[in-house]
Amino acid sequence: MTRIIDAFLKRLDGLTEANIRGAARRNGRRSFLARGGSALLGAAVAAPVLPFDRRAHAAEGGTDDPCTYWRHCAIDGFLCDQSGGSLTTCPPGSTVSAVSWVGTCSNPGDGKEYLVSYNDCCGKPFVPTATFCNNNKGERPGYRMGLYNDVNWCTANADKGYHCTVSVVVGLAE
Amino acid sequence: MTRIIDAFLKRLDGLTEANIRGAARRNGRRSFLARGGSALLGAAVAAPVLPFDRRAHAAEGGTDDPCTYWRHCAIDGFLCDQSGGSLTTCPPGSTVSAVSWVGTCSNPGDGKEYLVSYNDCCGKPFVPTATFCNNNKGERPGYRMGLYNDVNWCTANADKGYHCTVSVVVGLAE
Amino acid sequence: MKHHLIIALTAMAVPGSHAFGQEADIQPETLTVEERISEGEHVYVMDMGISGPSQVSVLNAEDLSMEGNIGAGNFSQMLMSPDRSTLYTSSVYQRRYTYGEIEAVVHEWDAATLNARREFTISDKLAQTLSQKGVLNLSADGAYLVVQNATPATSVNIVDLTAGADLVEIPTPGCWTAYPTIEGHAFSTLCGDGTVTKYGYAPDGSAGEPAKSEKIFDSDTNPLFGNAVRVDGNLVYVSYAGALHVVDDSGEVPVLVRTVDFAEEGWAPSGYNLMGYHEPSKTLFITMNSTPFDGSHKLPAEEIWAIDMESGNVTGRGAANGESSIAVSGGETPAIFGIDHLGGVHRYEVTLGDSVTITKAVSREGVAFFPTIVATDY
Amino acid sequence: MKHHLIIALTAMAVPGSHAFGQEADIQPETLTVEERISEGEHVYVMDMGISGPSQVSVLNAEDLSMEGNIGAGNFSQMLMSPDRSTLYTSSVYQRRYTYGEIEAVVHEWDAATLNARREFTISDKLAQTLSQKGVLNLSADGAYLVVQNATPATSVNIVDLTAGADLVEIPTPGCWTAYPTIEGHAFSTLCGDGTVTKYGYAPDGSAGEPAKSEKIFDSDTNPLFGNAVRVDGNLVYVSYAGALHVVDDSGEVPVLVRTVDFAEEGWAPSGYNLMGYHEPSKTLFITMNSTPFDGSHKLPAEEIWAIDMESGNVTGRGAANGESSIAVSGGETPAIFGIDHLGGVHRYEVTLGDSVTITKAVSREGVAFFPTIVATDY
Repeated sequence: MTRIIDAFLKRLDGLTEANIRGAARRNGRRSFLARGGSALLGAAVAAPVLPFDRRAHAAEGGTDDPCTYWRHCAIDGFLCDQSGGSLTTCPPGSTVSAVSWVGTCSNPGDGKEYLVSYNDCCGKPFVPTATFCNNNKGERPGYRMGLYNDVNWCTANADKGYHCTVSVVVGLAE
Repeated sequence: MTRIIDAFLKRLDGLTEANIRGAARRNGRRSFLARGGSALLGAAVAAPVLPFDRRAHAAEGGTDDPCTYWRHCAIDGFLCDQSGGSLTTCPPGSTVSAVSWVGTCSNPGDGKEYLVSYNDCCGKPFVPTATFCNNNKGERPGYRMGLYNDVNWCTANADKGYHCTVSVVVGLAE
Repeated sequence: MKHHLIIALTAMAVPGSHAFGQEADIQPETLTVEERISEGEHVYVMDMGISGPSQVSVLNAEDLSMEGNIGAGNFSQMLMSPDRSTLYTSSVYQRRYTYGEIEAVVHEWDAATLNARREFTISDKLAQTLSQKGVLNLSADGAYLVVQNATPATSVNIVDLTAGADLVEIPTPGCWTAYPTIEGHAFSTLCGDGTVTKYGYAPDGSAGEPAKSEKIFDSDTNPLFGNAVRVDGNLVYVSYAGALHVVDDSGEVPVLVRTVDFAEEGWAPSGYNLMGYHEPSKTLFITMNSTPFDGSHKLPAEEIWAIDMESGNVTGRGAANGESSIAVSGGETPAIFGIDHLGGVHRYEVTLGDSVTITKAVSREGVAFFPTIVATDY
Repeated sequence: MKHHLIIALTAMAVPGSHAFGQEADIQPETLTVEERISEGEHVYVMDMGISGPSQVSVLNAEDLSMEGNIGAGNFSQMLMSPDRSTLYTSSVYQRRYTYGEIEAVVHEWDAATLNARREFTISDKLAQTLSQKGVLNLSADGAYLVVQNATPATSVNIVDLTAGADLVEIPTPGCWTAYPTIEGHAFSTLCGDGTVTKYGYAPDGSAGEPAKSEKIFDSDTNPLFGNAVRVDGNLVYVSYAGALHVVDDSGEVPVLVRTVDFAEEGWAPSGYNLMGYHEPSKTLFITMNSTPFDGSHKLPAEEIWAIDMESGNVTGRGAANGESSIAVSGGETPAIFGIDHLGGVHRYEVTLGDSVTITKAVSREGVAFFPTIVATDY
């Protein structure tokens, strides 16, 4: 009777309990976070792409939970790469959020800290088969809006419906 | 990953395969159904109530599947009695559909055939914990609109959102 | 892909992209929108929204992976254009989601980019009904949409696609579904009096008198499904009991030209959009269950059967997966796509010949909450 | 309960109720609408809609059975009025459900009949954010709603309830949440610079200058949750690390009057609307987890702790069920209602005294998809 949503929600939150910790705990405060109140507006849009590891996240760390992929360390949303997009592209027919929040994530491949822009893709319904990840490394309430992941970041777009979230590496953390 | 909806939909449809048949098979064509094109508009609204079995459907037939309750023989919707209403009342704050479809169901308690008006309750979202029943005894496509259960019967109301469905006994079948 | 910069945000710095990549070996990634779904073949699965948006999931036909989606209103209908370039939806939006004024909206979606090319409102008498083939169709010349209304009184709305506006509402009391004729400006509808009735209309907004067939079925004792398919120009309906009714609606009055009583003892058709036709092989596919009773006509499918429409013989049977609706692809050899009552999608491979085989190749579970109709772009 | 008779339906006969009951012992049943939920105590559980309507499920507080629901727009907030007669929601409606123009709407729902007494639009800058206590509140005199905006630039919208219209928008850059003061026309907000800042406004639509506290926290190294509760007139915030920050905002400038560092080694608070206060016993309840790390502040609860707000001591701990938010009832002895991250609802019984016990009494699973906030009517 009430099993309806269990499975659905297990996907949403189960991972928070286990997988985040390994990666997240290792990281202390980032210097980026120490810049009082600063944040990003959107990821770079027309810049060249370079050297980031584009391996499927599933290949990472020997787990099949895509939420454990390192660049998702502060994501809160449905994965675009399971919604018709990729780690850095919105699904066809959607629009990129004009604003975004930011995480500072540690790449286990090179040991470096990267700034990750979490943009929402907008204007379509969320995809029920897509995995929802809820990671919160460095996350802060709305008094540090650029670090806050509990708002609809499609809010500044013409079409404000939340579709999914990408994790775009935009630079080194320091 | 894709278990999301399984449980939900199992509730929706599982019953069609098993439980309906016992009750439904016993019944042939009803004389009511033979009245070409005739049907009901809504259940009686201000009439006195009488002798129908008001036992909880769960007590019926030794099964805990509420969809097997005899008067649900042609229902297609979420049960109002699991949505804040009852077998014959809409949940608070909703409105009664102005029109309805009709089934002819056999009451195992007295062996008689009853006309059942399936009204939708309107103006609120469906309740995800409510059981969805899909029974189709005597059901016909929209060319016999009063027997058709695949339309939103809230369509003639001011507020047209589908909320849940009641099964109201409105008379003997003949 | 607009990128507004919100300059009023005092809480936020606004680094240009050059603010990153200070180190020579690091350049920021580019965030873009996928221009289109993959080249190739796809399946469009309707998840009909009752309290929220309807959603069309677009899957890769080969592995059923997710390529994107489309959002529409409540009780959405869906139609793939003959050239596979446009997916039409018609749906209802309520101002307060579950109450309030409604708008009925037609969308023309680019089937590859998943962008709306256009949307416009039509009569809000649009039937709020489970997505089915007989509710939203294109006229033979592609100039008009033929739309089923229900208030619940039934009528058919002719929508002028050039104007993006209603042309004429034609009352069709006691009738349901509207299949455009394969030539001219007319449609046929199935009526409770046992006839197929044809209605004509003209670009000036006039409508002709109904032309009724003889009584070809009995809606009490031998009802037909509303779902129909075109087979070599004729309309093919199927009865609850399992007899195909082939209707020629090209003349002045529709005529029953043939019935094919194909269902073996103990089997009957069941489902919603339960038939699909493969023209090159003249094969009709239909979902079946083994326990016919009064009310079994929507049971999940146990088998999919193939019927040779020349001989009328059942030429193959394959195990099904609880499908409620199917779609059949084009191509020399068809694929069948089924959507089951639990929201799963299944691709079946078919081998043709005197004996047809139907074998499940791929499944993807949990795609939809209320799966109703499925289409392909090939 | 309107009952239109649709007279144009030629497909339908229209029997009066007298058409049935031909036999002496049969009378048709009456179809009505439940006038209200049961007398007694209830829980209101918000299931926040992202792509579709938000839904408030109204449960019986005793056995958690379903008594009815309320539908609102996307990202709905929720507030129970002090007299428990009105449930306010504020939410956003998109014209095309997932795109198009938006309207931000306040609803005043009769908490017993679940009917909307009134609805009106407010500034569409309304924050589209997870339902939380700091976004929608009533002024001390009940005459104004104090509403958090985010575009994402933050401001606070004062809504005149008598007029059913916006009064004034007050920019609050770098600040989040807006808790009305317990007297007068002002609110306090938590700011990224580590202060609590107080803003006044007047019925004529004027707004005062911000009054900033000293720096009471560091948003980098010792952040506070946005969720706060009123404890005997003061605002109580909690840090990620587990220290209560008690702020007196009754004067000209908010003042930190006390901190209570209650979290034992190895434990930290986590959740969304994670605190509730029981005034008669001076007990604060808060959800806790045993594995603090950077990012653990939203983990599902492992325990619920009771803190005596006079002594500042932890007076009880009970096993939790993965709650993300709780509500605490009134009455001499409180009940705690928790909503877990899987959509379940749990009622905990509490025994008061020097040692407080917290024991789960009833659970109901699967009530919500995105459970966000919970309230009681007692």
